[in-house]
Amino acid sequence: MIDFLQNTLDGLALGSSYALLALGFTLIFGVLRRANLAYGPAIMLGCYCATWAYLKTGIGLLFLALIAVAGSTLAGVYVERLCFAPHRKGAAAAAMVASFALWMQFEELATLALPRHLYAFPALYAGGPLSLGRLTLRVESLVMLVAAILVCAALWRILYRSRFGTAVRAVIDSPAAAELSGISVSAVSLQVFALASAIGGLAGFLIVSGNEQVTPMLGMWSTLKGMLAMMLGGLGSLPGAIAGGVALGLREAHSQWYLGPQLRDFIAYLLLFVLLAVRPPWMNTRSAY
Amino acid sequence: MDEYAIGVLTNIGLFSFVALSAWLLLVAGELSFGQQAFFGVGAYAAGIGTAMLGWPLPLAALAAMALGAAAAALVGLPTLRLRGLYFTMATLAAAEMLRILFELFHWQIALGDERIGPDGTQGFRGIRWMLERGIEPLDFLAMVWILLIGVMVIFLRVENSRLGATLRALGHDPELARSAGIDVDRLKLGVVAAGGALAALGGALFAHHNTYIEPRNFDIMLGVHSLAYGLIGGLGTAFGPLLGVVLDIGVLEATRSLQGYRMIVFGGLVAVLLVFRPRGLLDERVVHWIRSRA
Amino acid sequence: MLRVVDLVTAYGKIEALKGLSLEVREGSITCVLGPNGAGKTTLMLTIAGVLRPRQGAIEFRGEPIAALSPHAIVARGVALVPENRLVFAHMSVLENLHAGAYQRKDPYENDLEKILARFPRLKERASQDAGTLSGGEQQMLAVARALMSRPRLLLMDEPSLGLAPLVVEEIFRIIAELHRDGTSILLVEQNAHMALKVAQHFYLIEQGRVTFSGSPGSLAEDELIRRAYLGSARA
Amino acid sequence: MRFLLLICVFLTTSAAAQRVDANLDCKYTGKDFIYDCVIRLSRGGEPLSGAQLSVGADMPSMPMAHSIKPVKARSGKKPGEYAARLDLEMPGEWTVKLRLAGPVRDLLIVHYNFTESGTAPRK
Repeated sequence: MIDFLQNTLDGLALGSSYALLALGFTLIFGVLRRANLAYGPAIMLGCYCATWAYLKTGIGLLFLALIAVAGSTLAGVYVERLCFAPHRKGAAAAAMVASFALWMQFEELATLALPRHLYAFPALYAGGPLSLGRLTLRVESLVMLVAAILVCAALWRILYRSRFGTAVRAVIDSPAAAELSGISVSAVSLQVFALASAIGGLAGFLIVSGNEQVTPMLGMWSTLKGMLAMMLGGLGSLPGAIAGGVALGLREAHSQWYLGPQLRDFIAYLLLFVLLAVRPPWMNTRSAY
Repeated sequence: MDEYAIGVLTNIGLFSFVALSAWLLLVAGELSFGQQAFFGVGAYAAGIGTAMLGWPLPLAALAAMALGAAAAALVGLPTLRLRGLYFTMATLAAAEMLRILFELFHWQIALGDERIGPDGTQGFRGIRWMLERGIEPLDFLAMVWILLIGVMVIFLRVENSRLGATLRALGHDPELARSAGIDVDRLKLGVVAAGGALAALGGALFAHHNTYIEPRNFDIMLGVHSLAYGLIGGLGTAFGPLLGVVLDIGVLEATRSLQGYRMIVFGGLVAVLLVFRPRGLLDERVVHWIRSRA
Repeated sequence: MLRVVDLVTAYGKIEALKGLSLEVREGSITCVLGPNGAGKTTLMLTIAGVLRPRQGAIEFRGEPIAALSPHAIVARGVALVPENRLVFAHMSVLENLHAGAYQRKDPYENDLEKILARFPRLKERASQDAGTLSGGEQQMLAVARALMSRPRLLLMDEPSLGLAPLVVEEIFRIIAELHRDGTSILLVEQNAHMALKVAQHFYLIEQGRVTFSGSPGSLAEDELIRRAYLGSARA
Repeated sequence: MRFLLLICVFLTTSAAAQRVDANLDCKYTGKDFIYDCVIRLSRGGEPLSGAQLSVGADMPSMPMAHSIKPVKARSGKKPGEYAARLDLEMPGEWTVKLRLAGPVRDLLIVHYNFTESGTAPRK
């Protein structure tokens, strides 16, 4: 029983990092109806910028977070301009493959700057975990959970209570009608890309400072986990992204405990495959957000 | 020819099989991130055939192709009706499941003084059929390319047949194809199985070229690269994926002086190329133009 | 105010507009009549920037607008109410109206009040998703949303298409009101009878070209209606 | 003719010959991931000298690309030892391919982790 509760707690923490990644992915997918394979690598590049700055200057965590977010955002904007802006109509395959080409670029850039396979990253929190009775909770996990909730709340406010949000939802609803209403689809796409990449950068920073290490694998890992969580929650739905992320985290934590890491991943993919084949109603949501 | 050039040309040939299989699905209108798994199925099956069961390579390769087609059809059946990103993600999920199964696959038998067979993440070494028969790298290269040319001949014949036109109709608009009386489900299943067999043949050859395979050889990197080759080379002709492979490996080999910057240059070039040619260098229009001149 | 000169718009090799010219005067209602397939909707989409013309010029208040994207044309004061009532189906009526005012920098609360007063049905359903409205209400919403951008020129593509006679009358009543308030309107209509009642000037287009233009009454109405529905070639 | 011969070879089966064992010991030269490597070959416990050896390397993922250009190894100081300089693109895990010609024809695959302190066998 105590194991079960502890696993649930761990899964919730892991799931909130997935949820953050999925939020960014979902934002982009909702607006563009395209999967951005370079999403994770852009986050990785932001985290590498932060690592590089840390190694050169040893500046504090807050600055590192800013650098990670700024780096990811810039990389995301670059991806949008080169891979998605030119392929707005049709050519989904070309956009996806182009984003893959930039993934390769980012990975090489990162390994050029910092060639070792693994670098230490300053810890988010130096103290030990909190204990709640017989359960333990890492402070980093708590921060991640709070961050996921805050980002989701902020995003909800932006989307439903701001001019920009109205424009974003209009573009999702009907790009043609949005243009005729005076909304620049191109500008909104770019802004959404920047916003999503910034959220991804924050997620990446929390993940690497929680793990106290950074590797180039972060890129592929973020893309895969973000995409999985997004698909599990139904495409292009914000609450779905959160639910999908948490569900993925919980399931991973439990199956890791009972079955080990290989079966854990196997079951993740099996679940996704079955869900895709069966298509439960919540995965048919056409409406985004 | 020196050993190095032979190696590069062999790799181009091997890559072309899996790139062609991804291209086949691309023409039928679907993005698959999963062809690397069938490449892996072929590699494991053929390796087991020659190294463990003592079969000759042609028999092992045929068995590998059958198994690859069966695995692809098995993945294809429940996903026939999925479109777009849903299909892509389903193929990725299936491919990763197969890769993890390779990691969990332990089956070794004693041969002489050593144990041979798949050993989970430690891989499967000792697929030495070529070495034991004294087949030279150059002969192996010739074999790979003869098979590849055979496959190309089939592709080019299909392209000019009714089947080819039907396939392109399916890729263009499946609903329209369905209403035109095409049995879309059966056609798609056939395409998926053919793609699986083709990738498996490449995998069988790869295992014997390398003598050693491991699950990580068949991860998503290979799948996405294969897909990219078809799109870079062009969707208009089966020469497209070949051109893509030659460009990638050729450019990578030719730019050794740029060591460390190759992917930065190449990645940027691909993204820019796709801006101007979203259906690749040899797209339908170029192919049509070439045909009208010939 | 709007000058279209020698406009050619093509879908692939098929030219839908073959050198069409027309003009809309400030403060007037100008009507475009013609049979199906004459190129009326193509004309509207080209002026609004959705389609790129192959050749020819579009000038609005002396400024060329032919190469601009739709949102930039809205910003210059030309708004299109499209034929198929493109409303944001998953957003509320109110949000649709806010989206229509997206490029305005000034406070527009007053305009919003005025427009809701003009369309009482929309006011009742302000928080309802636009996708749940009836066809007529969606058409009203499309018009109201276009008005939120405070256009100098309103392009209306078949506003009465597929609507019940009572609703059609309401639409034309609103068109007349807008005209009285000083908005210039370019109207494409199949319902020639209703359109000629409100228009000061009309163009008859057939097969991508203007074949007649004048004020209502300058062509016998039965002749006009026959050509507007059937085209002269087949008559 | 040669092709027909090849087909005949394909259809035969043969017994396994005695295998060659290899191990690798590399030192980082300190710049750009160039390593000086000593390769020791043995067969049945006896050092194997006089082989023509070329050394290549692949990343485990994408074994058909990103490979470095193979280099010929020189004979080393002791019997069974060979020396080669490997120019890797990045540190980390590499699959090293040793192709033998000369008295024995073979292809050996070994896995090593290349770090800034040298090499260690995988796991």
